[in-house]
Amino acid sequence: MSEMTYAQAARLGLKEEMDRDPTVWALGEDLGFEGGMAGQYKDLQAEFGTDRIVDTPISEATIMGAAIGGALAGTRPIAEMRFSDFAMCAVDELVNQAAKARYMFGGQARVPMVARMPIGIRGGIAAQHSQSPEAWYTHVPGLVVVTPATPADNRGLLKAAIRCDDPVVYMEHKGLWGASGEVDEGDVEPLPLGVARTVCKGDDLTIVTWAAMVGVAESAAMTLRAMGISVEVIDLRTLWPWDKDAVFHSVRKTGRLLVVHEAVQIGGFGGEISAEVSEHLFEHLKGPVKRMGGARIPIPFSIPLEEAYMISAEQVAEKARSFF
Amino acid sequence: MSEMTYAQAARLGLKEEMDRDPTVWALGEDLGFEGGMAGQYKDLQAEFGTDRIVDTPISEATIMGAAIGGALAGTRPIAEMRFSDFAMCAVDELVNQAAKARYMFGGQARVPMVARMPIGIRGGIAAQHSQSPEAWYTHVPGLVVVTPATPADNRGLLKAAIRCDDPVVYMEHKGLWGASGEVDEGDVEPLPLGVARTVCKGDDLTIVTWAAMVGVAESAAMTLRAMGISVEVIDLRTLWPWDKDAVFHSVRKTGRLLVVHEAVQIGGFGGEISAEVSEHLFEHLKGPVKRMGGARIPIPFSIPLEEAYMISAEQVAEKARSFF
Amino acid sequence: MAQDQANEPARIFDMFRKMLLIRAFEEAAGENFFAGNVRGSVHQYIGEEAIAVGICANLRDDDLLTSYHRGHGHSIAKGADPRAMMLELFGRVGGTSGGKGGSMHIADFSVGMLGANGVIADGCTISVGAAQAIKLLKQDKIIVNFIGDGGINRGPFMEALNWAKVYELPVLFVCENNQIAATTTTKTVTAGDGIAARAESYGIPAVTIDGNDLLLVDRTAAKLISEIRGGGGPRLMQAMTYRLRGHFAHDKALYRAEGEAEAALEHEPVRRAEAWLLEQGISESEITNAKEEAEARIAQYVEDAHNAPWPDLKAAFTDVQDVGAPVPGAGQ
Amino acid sequence: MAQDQANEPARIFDMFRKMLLIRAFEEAAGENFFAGNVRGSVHQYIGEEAIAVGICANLRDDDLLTSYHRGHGHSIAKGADPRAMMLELFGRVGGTSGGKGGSMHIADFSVGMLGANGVIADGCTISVGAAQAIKLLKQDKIIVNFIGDGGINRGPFMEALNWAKVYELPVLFVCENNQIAATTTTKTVTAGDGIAARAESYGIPAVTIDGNDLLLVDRTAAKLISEIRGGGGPRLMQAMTYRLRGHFAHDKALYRAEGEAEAALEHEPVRRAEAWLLEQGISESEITNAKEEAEARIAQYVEDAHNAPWPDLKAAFTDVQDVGAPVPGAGQ
Ligand SMILES: Cc1ncc(C[n+]2csc(CCOP(=O)(O)OP(=O)(O)O)c2C)c(N)n1
Ligand SMILES: Cc1ncc(C[n+]2csc(CCOP(=O)(O)OP(=O)(O)O)c2C)c(N)n1
Ligand SMILES: [Mg+2]
Ligand SMILES: [Mg+2]
Repeated sequence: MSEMTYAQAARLGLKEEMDRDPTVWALGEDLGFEGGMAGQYKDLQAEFGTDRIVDTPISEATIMGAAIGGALAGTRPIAEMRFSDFAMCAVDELVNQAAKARYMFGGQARVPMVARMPIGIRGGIAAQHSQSPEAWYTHVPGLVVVTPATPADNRGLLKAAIRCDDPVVYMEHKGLWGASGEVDEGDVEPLPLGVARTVCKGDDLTIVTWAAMVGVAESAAMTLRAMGISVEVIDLRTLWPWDKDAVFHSVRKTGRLLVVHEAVQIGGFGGEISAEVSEHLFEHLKGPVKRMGGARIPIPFSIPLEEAYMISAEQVAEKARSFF
Repeated sequence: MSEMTYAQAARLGLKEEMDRDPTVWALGEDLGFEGGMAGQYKDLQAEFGTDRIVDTPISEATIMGAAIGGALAGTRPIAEMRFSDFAMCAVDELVNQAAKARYMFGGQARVPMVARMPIGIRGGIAAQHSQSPEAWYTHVPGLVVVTPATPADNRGLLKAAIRCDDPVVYMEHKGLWGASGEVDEGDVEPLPLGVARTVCKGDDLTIVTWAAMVGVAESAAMTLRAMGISVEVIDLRTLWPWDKDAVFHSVRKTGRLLVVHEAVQIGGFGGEISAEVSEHLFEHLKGPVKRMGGARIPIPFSIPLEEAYMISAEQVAEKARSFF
Repeated sequence: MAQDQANEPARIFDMFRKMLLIRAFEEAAGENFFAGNVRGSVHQYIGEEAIAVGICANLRDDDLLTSYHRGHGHSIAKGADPRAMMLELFGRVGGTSGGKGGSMHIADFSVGMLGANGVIADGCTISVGAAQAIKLLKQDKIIVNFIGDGGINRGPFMEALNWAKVYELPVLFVCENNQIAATTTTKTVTAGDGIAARAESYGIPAVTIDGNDLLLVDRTAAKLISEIRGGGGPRLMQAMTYRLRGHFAHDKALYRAEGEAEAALEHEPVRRAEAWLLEQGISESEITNAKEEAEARIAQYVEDAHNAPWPDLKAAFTDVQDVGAPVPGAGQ
Repeated sequence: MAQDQANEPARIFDMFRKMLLIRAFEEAAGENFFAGNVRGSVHQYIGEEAIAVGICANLRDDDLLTSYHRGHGHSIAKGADPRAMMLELFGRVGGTSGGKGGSMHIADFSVGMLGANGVIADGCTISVGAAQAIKLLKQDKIIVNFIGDGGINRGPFMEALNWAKVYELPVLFVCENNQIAATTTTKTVTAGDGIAARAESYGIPAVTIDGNDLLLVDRTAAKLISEIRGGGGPRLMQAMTYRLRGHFAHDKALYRAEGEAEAALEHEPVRRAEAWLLEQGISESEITNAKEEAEARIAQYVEDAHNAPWPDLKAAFTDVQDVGAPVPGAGQ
């Protein structure tokens, strides 16, 4: 066990996979010297060379397209997009090509690639650098969507994403880069995709969440516990596939569900979870499924406005209390 | 009143707005000779000139970006994307620029443009030409999302979209191009955005839908009526904003809601409607809100496979009967 | 026709047979589109056959190729099975994609044909990435990327040009300049001196040739491909040609000047290759036989396609992804 | 420095004052970033001031301008209020965007400054569309689009070049070539002879000049802008320069060869303009006064920014859209 940050853990997972499999490579802007926005690629170019940690022109469409081509031709590329906002410059390649190639070609092709595109707010980077569009990609057949919340998960899930034969949209949360946690360096196996993590157990209310909201929900759960409300917090880890078994199991027990995400609430993935649970566990519900998501506004720059967008543990606790 | 097709009605609406306002113009591929994929621009270049019906290079990013620039500089452009699939080549411009400019610039700017991008299946055009990504744009603050279902609406809503000072994602359904209906040419006012249309009244079940599924739901409703089940079908017309009043009003009456859309069910806009209704009308519901959407697969080419993806009136009727 | 020592008549006759096969395939595809047997859209390669054939004659089986919406000819030239392709157009079991892709998504990975494409210029960025994989895997393959003259104005293609040169990748870009994009004369929407000048501005050597001259395409391809395989980095060939039919099978191409298409027949590649072969002493009857053979083969494939079973509905749910296996929708 | 009859010292001195104002603004922006008063990111224009100032001196108030992430200099040069800009960086009421945009989204539509931009090259496509609007509205304005040397490799910029020439639009593209993109030497990711050669391949006349030479920028801009305004279609200017600071304020630029930035100081535009003015008989004290004045103004704006109120939380919900007014989220 050692303590490391979320970014360092991702770097570790990437390095392990690059050591293990010579067909793994990464491409993106400023990966060499800069080592990625948070050091996720630090010193890897020195170790693996410029053909495996490729510094690219500012050409997002081609970063994504090249990763697809690289995958079709027998390698496992990681397309680094820096921000999920910039990945919008390559949505066509991701959605029209990566997600569909296997299907359109009747199974002749596989696209084992990772489209790495961090999400979330990180303090004043405003409307074009703070979005959380994970819901979009859950809606796209062919894609896997991963949203790690802890250092250990950011290693284990990245490893799983790299080994996955499907294209994976891998969405680290920028606000978590510096968060630290225990990582068991001895345990080198990837985590399974599609398996949620129960952050804490509880009987009265289930909170389903992911990414940076996991910590927020966890601290709300602690507050609520002190008030006598026992909350089960589930970190989905992967949004597609999402661990319906774990969520259904929990909701059957608690009878109450709150879904919390940083992304805009309207059209967010919380709607999917709410709809599924409502449709299939209607008889088990003690009250309506509730959602907490962001306002339908671009992310404002000014810190107090940005904070107003964000969801705090207090607000989660308050919303949770509205169930009782 | 005269009978015309959905495509002809759109052309009429566009022509009326171009006559009315010299700052309205359209840009896209093959608008001049071809007159658009379904004649929506037929002969308008001859009438309004090549500066107002602009034939462009195959440069989707710039079609969208130029429309934004045109809007910022005082005109009302219509960016024709041909397929919502191709509009994915311009998602960055639409989402990072058009949707956010007004906000990021603190209200200094307006982006009165229409991003026209037809959705839906039209018989064997396969995975890259058949998608229905309307849910994505409902999730993007700043955008209005319109999905007309009838010729009259395709005229009235297009006129509204053109006059709207916000960027509007205007999604005709390709499968409806040839559908005909009555259009009152005398009534030249735009339709209001955000106001649903009650297709037929009923007391037992509410079906909320849009675009090509409106006709399917309507015929299911007829079947159900014969069986003694009285169904209210609501055509949302605009997905953002969606007419929550109309839907809530209907569900308060019927106590049952089925949402039907052609788009992939997972992550689709049906989840949003289901979640909202479940959360706010829980006490009025006689059973769980149900959804019907497409499988989470790319759209297959082969006609029987494509048909297997589609939702029929029989299937809607069957699902509706499961409420009772 | 360009003349060359290496162009032995027998070799060219083989290439000619491929051209005939493509032509017959495309005629049949069009007819069956009109008959309602082929759905969606069909973009015929009629009049452009010499390019695909002349280039692919210089490729190895393990070389790669990416195409665009007009991809039947490239597929056949690269060695894809035209029977499986016809079955694909009919949407049947046994089609190259089992009926799930159709005309615009023809692919045959077993011969390095990585797919036609419904989105213009997306094959370009895919190609440069495949070329990076080739380098990483220390293979000596190359990849050919075909694109239309309308497609050159999409940003991803221009990015790909820069990219290919930056990493000195083994890519041959082939712009099939039929001078039109759907209904638009590309000159009217293409600034400057066209794709060759643009490629050169990225430091990519570019040549413009008569793409309807089979021997010239062959000879030029041989040279460019050997340069690329020798580590010379990317090259671009602009092959001038003419689309003898409408943009797709149901387009009557009324936007053309009267007589234009008729006049173009004189320069069309099959006729020209045929004339050259006759000059070389191939007999009329050999040519006639070759034509009949191509037509008979394709007629047989059409019949096979008619008789092939429709895919089982379960097929709609396979080949989506391993993780998060497909979720049926309301239609199932 | 380039010499010209039209370059009267007084006029140049005015431009010099603008440069000083930009420099002082950028120094203050960086300091306040480090002090935690300015959040997000700050991309300083230090060392590149002559370009924005030399070009905007040749623009009319109603001409338009679009910029990229390094947009403070362009804004001030075009006439935006640096006080409102500083308030914006601080996220306060009175900022150009009321605190909602920040450094990367500075805009002042009242002087035709249509916005900095956080997404590279998106300003390019916006610019050509604005130019189409100008034509449609029969105005005789022009638009200037600034872009970095790293940005030229994005497809939308290349599409925009083609587009501008196809429609002969009144656009001046200005590539500020500081030879680096974040930590990447752009030469290593830019094939061919660079942007001037590329622009020419689209038929767009292009010039490359020393962008640190204020008089030369001024003179070149005057010529290009008059050509554009006269209906000559688009032009491109590549202005060679050097980014004296890190990519953003918190980047120490350790990837640079030692001594490189120090050596560059000799060619930096403020010092060179100053030398020229001294030669023309402007006195040392006039220069010192100008510097002090610029610094004092900016210091005052910083103080104003500190004292300005934070926006009311309600402001987060305005300016989103008229139809489908913003829906509060869980945070409210
Ligand atoms: C990104 C994108 N935009 C538009 C289209 C629609 N489209 C299909 S073919 C075509 C014309 C292509 O012309 P060209 O590249 O010259 O190829 P050709 O058809 O002449 O072979 C267009 C505009 C598309 N498929 N993809
Ligand atoms: C589409 C996009 N990709 C990547 C980035 C991240 N990014 C911001 S600035 C920058 C470097 C830009 O270099 P250049 O264009 O030369 O401008 P300079 O910073 O040198 O002024 C990068 C890669 C971005 N903002 N937008
Ligand atoms: Mg063409
Ligand atoms: Mg630079």
